[in-house]
Amino acid sequence: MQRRQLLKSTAAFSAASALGAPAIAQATKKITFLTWNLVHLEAPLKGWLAGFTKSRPGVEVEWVDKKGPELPAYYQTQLAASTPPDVIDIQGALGLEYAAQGALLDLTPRLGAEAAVKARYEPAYLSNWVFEDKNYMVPYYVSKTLLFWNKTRFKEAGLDKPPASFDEILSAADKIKGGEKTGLLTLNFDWLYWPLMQMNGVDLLTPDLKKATFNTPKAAEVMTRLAEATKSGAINPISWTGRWVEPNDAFATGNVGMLHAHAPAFFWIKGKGPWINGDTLGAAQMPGNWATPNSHGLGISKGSKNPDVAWDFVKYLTDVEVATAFAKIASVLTGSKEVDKAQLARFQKDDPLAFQVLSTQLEHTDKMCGNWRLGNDSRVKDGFWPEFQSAMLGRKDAKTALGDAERRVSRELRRA
Amino acid sequence: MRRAPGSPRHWPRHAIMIAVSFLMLIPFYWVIKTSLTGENIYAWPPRILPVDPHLFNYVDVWYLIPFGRYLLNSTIVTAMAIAGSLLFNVAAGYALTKHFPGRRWIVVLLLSCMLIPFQATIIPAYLITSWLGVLDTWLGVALPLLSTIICIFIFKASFEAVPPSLIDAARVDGLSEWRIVTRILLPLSKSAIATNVILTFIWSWNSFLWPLITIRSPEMQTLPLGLARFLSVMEDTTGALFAFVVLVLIPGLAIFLMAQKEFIRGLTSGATKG
Amino acid sequence: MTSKTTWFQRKRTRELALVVCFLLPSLAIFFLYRILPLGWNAWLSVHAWSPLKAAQFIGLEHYEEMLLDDDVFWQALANTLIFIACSPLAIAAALGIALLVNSDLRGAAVYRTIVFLSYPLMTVAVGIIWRWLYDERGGFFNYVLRSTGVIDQPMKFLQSFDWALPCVILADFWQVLGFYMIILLTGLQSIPQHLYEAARVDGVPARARFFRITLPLLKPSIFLCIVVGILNSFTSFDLVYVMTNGGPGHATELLITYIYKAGFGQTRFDYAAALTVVQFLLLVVLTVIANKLSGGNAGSLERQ
Amino acid sequence: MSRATIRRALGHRFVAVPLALIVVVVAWNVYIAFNDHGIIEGEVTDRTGAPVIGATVVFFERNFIYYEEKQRAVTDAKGHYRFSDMKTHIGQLEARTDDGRKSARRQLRLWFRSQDTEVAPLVVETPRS
Repeated sequence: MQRRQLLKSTAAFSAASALGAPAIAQATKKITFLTWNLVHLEAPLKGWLAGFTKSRPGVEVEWVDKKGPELPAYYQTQLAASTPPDVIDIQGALGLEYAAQGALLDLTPRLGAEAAVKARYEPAYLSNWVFEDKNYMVPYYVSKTLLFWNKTRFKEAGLDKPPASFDEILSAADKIKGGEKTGLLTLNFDWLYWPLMQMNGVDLLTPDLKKATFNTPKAAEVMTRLAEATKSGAINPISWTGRWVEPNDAFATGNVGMLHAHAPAFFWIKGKGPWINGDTLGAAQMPGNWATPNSHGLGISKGSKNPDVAWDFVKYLTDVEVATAFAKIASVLTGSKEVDKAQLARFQKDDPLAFQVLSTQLEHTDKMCGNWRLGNDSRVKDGFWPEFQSAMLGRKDAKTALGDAERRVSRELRRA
Repeated sequence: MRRAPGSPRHWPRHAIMIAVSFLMLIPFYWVIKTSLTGENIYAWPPRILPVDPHLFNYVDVWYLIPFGRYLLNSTIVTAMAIAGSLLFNVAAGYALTKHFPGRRWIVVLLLSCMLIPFQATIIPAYLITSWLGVLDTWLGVALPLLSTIICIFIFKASFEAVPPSLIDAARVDGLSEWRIVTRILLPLSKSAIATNVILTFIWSWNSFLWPLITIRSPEMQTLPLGLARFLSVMEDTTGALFAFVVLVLIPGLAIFLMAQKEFIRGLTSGATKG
Repeated sequence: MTSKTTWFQRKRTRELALVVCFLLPSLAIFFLYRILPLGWNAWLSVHAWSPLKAAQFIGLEHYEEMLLDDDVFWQALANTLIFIACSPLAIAAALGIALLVNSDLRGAAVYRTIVFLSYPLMTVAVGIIWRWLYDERGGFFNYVLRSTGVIDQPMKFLQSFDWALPCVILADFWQVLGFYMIILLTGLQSIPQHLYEAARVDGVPARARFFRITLPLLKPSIFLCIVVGILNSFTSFDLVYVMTNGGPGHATELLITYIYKAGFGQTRFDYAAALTVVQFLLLVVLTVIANKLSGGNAGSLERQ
Repeated sequence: MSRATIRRALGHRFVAVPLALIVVVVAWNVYIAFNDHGIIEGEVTDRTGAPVIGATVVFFERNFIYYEEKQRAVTDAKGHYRFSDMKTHIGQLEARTDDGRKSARRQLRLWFRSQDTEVAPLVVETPRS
């Protein structure tokens, strides 16, 4: 009897475990491509993957897509299990963090060896992922912030051109506000709001990224004015609480004067705002031509079993043919000179307004800010943003907020 | 006032309960209403009744994600979790009715296991799962749910409720322990079974973070992941999202409504006696 | 088969074998998915580690940082405690409902079902639903408040430092209320009726009956509810994650969301591990206290 | 197993509900199988209801959040147009004539992809500018 029970339970257990089929079979040369929030491009993506494997027998590409917020969790666990996706598409400074962690392959030698490939990319965008003088990622699709202005609202307020200075932004916003109407909206995730600080000469860190430099009377003054404007309704509070949908939707309703956002926002608001056309919407640079990039790059995990295939794949994705198709379908700029030239030409013909918007992305690329090459960007961000947000929403006065922020940011910098 | 069986004053209690039910049902109504309304759900003021109601949001959902496939995955995972947890919990529950050295310790151990937040154990859990080689499989997702503490105690309780004389008699007749469980104890603890089934169903059907981490191939995704993926495509801007929410919730509600009698009885016995 | 005597002689050994192989599967799973990870966390919390860097022992530095100069931790802790401290409200409400439903009310079963209906729902979905209810344009609350003229400007519940946490807690109430109610209901039904009859004969007023009979005898069930409430402070991860993701600022940051952020957002798994250990200890302490308050005996979870 | 027990089993909710579901699903798919040639057709008329010949009908398919042109068709002598093999379930139709008259954009939502549909007449009018 006893044996029978033993058998039974062990049998049950082993049966249960047997149900788990072995993990995904490893092909001869298999790479995994992890994309950031591209599910809506499933069909074309599969096509490009097929194109890649067709010309390369014995190579297999697995495609995994994760939503922005979940992607880091996924990638981290994969790293921990030392099965990282070979090629990853990630946004903004995250790439630098992974580089700092030693998760990414240094692409400098490969880029050095293939000058032609390096020459493809817009240097300013390529340099966004230079960490400690090493290239860790290449541009996949790029964008930086610009100022959308609602011409109708401006006319009402007796204005006819976009603001040329911080003061003009605030005064314009103040003139426009009233009732349901507000003057200015900005995206705030990552560091997208930073031009507002930078145009006043406020920088976050010293050039060597060792010390915090933002706790100055000027910064306090700027933040106080922003907070006041927010209180008065000149700046829409969604600027400090919303992420992507809320600010853009609010602007799409048509009763907001200005939207400080990056180019992809245009296609979103165009889809939402029937009022939008060349006569009603203007696209301009922020005063001082400052802009914060929010680009996607392609990197290769150091843990990749087939780095050469991965590199080959990266080149394939950023090569004219595929990149052009991608740019067309996703209506983005790729940071590859040739592709973007064609893309702009196309828009100039079909959609002048979109052309106007996208052109801003390639102008004044020397004036990018809020893209410090930090290995611990997210921690610095978590040190700074909540305090800034509290100040904007009148939770703390600017001075205290800056003080607290400095304490927390410095702590992170010390730890690094 | 509070509880006086047969007291004539029913209507105030009815009034209260109706109010409560109303409040509890509002979210359901609001989301269903939204899922039925047309394009602009942000129009102010929102209507109490859906504006030109239609079901096309549900059509959109169907084509936006491979709904059928996700449904299948969720169903299989849940089925495995339920089957496995039934087997293991019954066994464990029965074992705990026995007296053996260190029993108390095991109980304490189990109870403290309840206090370990799963979100915080993801990395090791992931490593273990990959070590077991069941990543990206149905079993891999179901595994952590194969044994659930609460249910163990519910079974223990309902087994203890069975008169020992019955068991001894069976033993005298020479029934094997396993047979005693299957032939005598289980038929007497239907409600405990129902509870186990439903609780496991709820937990595995709803689990989000774990499948998110362990599943990588698109064709293995479960419904909650569909929710995440869905959000990422559409953001929360159309009634379609809410249509999807409704579609995700329906199976759970259906199961519960069908089995609620046993379920509640089971919880009852579990809660009081164990 | 075996005769009675030998069965008696070999009872103990056989039972032990049986117990072992019946418990093994469950214990194995708990070991793999609960105890091992916890141990891992405990070990990690005194090391400096990231997925690609070899661990090196650093003693209690993480705990030092956490307790001395991590104000986010303290806020998350405070929020978690508030979250837990609010559960008695829900329990009280559930008790009220349970009492009503438990009486000989016609259609009590229907009410019971309705109240419980929100428990089986997917927490992520619940988060989405409630985020929508709080929405300033399409949301239910703003609609009611504005159309009844309580407020004239749309209320940004989840974006407000003062309202966000209560709002999340309310959503949590909505989901667990039914569960509390069922537990209490069962407790009520296990109370022998004759006690009430006797009390009524002696002319004990209803309130006294409630406080002298119902409440004391409900202790075990209430204990269970409290434990569930405590567990909620981390099972509500999905809820917070979807509704506010800890924001605005850290107004709705719970320990569990902070652990997740520290680990996956900031890639500080070692620090997250330390947080985990602290949270675990916190939960243990709270549970023990709850157990003491409810007259020990783990609410008769474990009866000899 | 007697007929009575079978009937009882069928009557049981855990059997009846799934069975009902299966029946519905099968029926629905059969229906789809017979009606998914992706044919979208209709008439273009002017305000008087007279058919408009040679008008261009543009089909915009919804792409993510905005609509983009997918296919064009020209109305025949009876003012009738016909798209075939339209693998979509949501889009917009608009009729244009060479003399600059346009119809309002007609929202088109189908119950399943490439459902055969007969669209109510598109009425072209001279756009007031």
